[in-house]
Amino acid sequence: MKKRVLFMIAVLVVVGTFWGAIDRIHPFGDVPVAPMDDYYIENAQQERSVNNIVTSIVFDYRGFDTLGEAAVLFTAVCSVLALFRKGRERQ
Amino acid sequence: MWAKVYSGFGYWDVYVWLIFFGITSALVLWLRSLGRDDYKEGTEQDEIFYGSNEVPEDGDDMGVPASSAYWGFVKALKPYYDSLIEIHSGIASDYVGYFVLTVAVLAVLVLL
Amino acid sequence: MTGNAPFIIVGVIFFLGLYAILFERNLIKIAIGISLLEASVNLLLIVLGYRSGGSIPIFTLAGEVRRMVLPTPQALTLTAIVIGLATSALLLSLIMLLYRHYGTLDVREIRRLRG
Amino acid sequence: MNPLSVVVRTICDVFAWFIGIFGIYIIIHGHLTPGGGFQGGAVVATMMAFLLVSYGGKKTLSFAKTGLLSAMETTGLLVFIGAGLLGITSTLFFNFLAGQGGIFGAAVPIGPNSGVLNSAGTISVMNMAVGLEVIGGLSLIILYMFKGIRLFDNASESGETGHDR
Amino acid sequence: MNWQIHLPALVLAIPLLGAFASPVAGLGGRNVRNGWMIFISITTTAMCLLLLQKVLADGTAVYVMGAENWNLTLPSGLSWPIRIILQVDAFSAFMAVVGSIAALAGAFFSLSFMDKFTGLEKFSALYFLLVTGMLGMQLTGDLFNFFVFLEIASVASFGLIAFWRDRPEAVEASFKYMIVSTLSAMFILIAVGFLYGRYNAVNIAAVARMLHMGYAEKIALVFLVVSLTMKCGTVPMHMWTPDAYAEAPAGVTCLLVGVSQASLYGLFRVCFSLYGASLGSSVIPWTIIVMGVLSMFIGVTMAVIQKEIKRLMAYHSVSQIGYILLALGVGLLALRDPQAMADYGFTAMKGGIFHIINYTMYKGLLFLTAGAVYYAAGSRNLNELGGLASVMPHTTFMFFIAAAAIAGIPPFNGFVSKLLIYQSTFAVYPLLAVVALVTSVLTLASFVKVFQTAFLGPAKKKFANVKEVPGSMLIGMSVLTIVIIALTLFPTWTLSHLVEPAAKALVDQAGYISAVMGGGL
Repeated sequence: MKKRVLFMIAVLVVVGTFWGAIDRIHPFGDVPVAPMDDYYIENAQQERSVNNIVTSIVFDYRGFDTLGEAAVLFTAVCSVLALFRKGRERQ
Repeated sequence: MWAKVYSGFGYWDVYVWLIFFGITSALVLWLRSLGRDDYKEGTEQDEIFYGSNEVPEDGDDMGVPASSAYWGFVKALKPYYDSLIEIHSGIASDYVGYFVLTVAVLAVLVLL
Repeated sequence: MTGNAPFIIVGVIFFLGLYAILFERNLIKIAIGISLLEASVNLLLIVLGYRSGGSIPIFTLAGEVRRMVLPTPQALTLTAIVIGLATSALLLSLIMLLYRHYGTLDVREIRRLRG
Repeated sequence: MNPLSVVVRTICDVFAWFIGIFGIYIIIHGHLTPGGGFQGGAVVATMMAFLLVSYGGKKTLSFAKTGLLSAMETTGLLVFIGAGLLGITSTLFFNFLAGQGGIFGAAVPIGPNSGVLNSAGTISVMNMAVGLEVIGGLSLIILYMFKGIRLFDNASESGETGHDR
Repeated sequence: MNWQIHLPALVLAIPLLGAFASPVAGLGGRNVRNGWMIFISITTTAMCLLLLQKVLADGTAVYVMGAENWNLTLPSGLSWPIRIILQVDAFSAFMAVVGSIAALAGAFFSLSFMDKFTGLEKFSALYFLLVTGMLGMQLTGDLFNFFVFLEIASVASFGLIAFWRDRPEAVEASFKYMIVSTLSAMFILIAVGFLYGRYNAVNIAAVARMLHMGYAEKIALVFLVVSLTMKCGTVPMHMWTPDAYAEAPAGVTCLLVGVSQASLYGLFRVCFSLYGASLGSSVIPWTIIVMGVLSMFIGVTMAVIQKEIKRLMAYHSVSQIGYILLALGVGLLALRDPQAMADYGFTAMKGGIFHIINYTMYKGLLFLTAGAVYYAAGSRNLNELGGLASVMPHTTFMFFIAAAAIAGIPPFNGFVSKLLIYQSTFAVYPLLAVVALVTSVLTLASFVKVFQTAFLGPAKKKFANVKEVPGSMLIGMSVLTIVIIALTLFPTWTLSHLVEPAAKALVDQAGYISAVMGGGL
């Protein structure tokens, strides 16, 4: 019981600090500077001849992340298949 | 090749140690070779002395189980071990709780 | 106009997820808690990248507006969502196996490994 | 286990095929509209869940070949990493097809436009590869988790003793 | 064109290709699958060694993914990176070599060890994905990319720990690890989100150049530090470690030790390179030191009372992680003070980094020998084992080497790194060195117990037909034994050629930043 109270206090502290941090990043809807994203918006279309900037980031500028993402999905598939594999018949 | 590892306070040289180790083992082997010459292999001198009891066939019946090792140490530290084993409760949400607790404590410490 | 309401929602969902993981006994509810936590983090990323009045960062649909919301958080969130999906699938499979082995979904009774 | 009502099963049966077409549309138009390989693949994989609902496990498992699905998955992944590796004349993941003409390399006008389908270079190749992978992978997950439920019935036949004596 | 500039990418692409093609290789039967596993492992290790050689010769290697040119870190006229950049300094390359050697040994070991299971093509795929995740965490220079690879490693390890899915404990261990690990991954993602929101960049070097401590940065630092210390199994978040390490197949456990080193790498990359000089107060260094001391002591005291051989060793890995955290925490404490750095800080960092390679090698070997005992005797319970030395002489010999090394018996490599750690931490606060010494004594005590009960003693009847393990398992163990003996005989060479460049690279935050931000066109 004492442990539960302690954990509850900890959760409240973590949520409080978390909220305090996001509150101090920048006001909602008001990004001060965004050089990296502005570069994408300006140049993605002519550099990579693609209309969808998000796709150009996902598959080109950060394509390696997407490879990792596909690998995570493959990992999950392999794990699920390994967990539910058909086992050897028991003698 | 013969350089030493300096730690700022002293040094470590593996070759000096190995030479020392070789000399010591030579000395020990020499001392051992001076041992009793009435020892004969394959006689009753080889028999195991088991408290003047019959030596059991299976090794399972002699020998100390591992959980009895260091029982004095464990007994002396019993309160410490009791609290430790209580912490390792095996419940997954407790483990998450300790993680969150650490985050909370460290966050408070850093922000102070 | 909305003020910081999206941030507050992120905080609330984060709290709910953390609460579910810590204080719920049912394994399925714990899995739901983890999904909630993932949702809150994804929402946080998206909210961080919003520019008021910005349009979708896709030229096919954007119209003539040149003020766009930041595209990077959306790309990061796409990745994070797929990772969360993979984790959930594996987590639910493990819960199925645990139920098969232990015959219970109570997290307090799955404690053969302790000490 | 009782099957769902006939209304649900019929609707699932009808909509499964539309969902499949819609998912493939999302995959192919990944570089023009919101969506892409992952989203479209997930939509297509929903088809498998719908089929499970409408036809039941035994029939679905009889025509959904896991070998084919896993081949789709592996093919998608290998095409994806292959498309990345082919760009290694510059760097790994270099978009060597964009703007080069040909089937993937049409140039697009700058600024808002209605889109050119055969543009974007390796991006659309990767979209399709990932779509293939996700279709195979998620369908496999759904099918195997469904099979996992049935493992409860005959648990004795699949045990592995492993290293314990 | 010089192909060696592509080495950082190839190190990651090769095991990934190996994983993706594993289902194809699995169609060819047992020999093709095993050959594929060995081929990919050896190639990866060779690539890592080449990478280390290149990095030591040419300095930090940078590789920009998807740009026209491999060193185009900053597009023309810009001062911020827009692509994923792999950044390999001496520390990264060192860690990659350590991890890939552990992976090689584990791969050899798993060939025969896993024969009693089905679904082995999935096993090899998951194994290579785990290797990829580990190497990716060590080589990447991008925060979000780090998160992605962390997740690859985590998800692969969940699957591998639960691979023996008919053993309830294995599934349970995997589940517990999964809950805690997913939560920590979410915290890491939150921290990345904070840093992105503040600086609109996810590259480590770019963020590090702009970073100044504010509220959000402090919270991000806390989340990163706690999550990553959790991932390497530090008290008080170590409870998943004995479960997971004990229940995973032995070859995988050997690799999991390497993966925990990757988390450790992430921790120190965050502390030294990302925050570094702007860390401000000494709360974080002292936290790491205190966590290290607690890990050492609690880990080893819990290990003394364990009955299961792998669980005992897993508790030891908690305590050994404590040594590394202690040493590098002392280094972090001395970071802002050049005098202290010269006096004891650099020695502590050398000791800690030397301990990383020592720890991975002998702990991997210990887990492999435990797996060999389990394979041959069919039991992990120390109360049942006994008298195995006469029937498994090679395993016994290698176990002896590893146990002597972990206990810090003088000629072995464990002693050298521990000596450096003792003497440098003594300068900070004598009690730290005392705890480290006590831990070392207790380590020796518990390994005497294992050696005496499992290997020595009278032969037991139920182990009468136990034989030495198959050759491929012996090869896997010998790889690590040879590395341990080499580290023992040439500590000076190792320290000056591997450890010192790594320590220097870790301390040199400006160099890390300028490798990305100073280059470009």
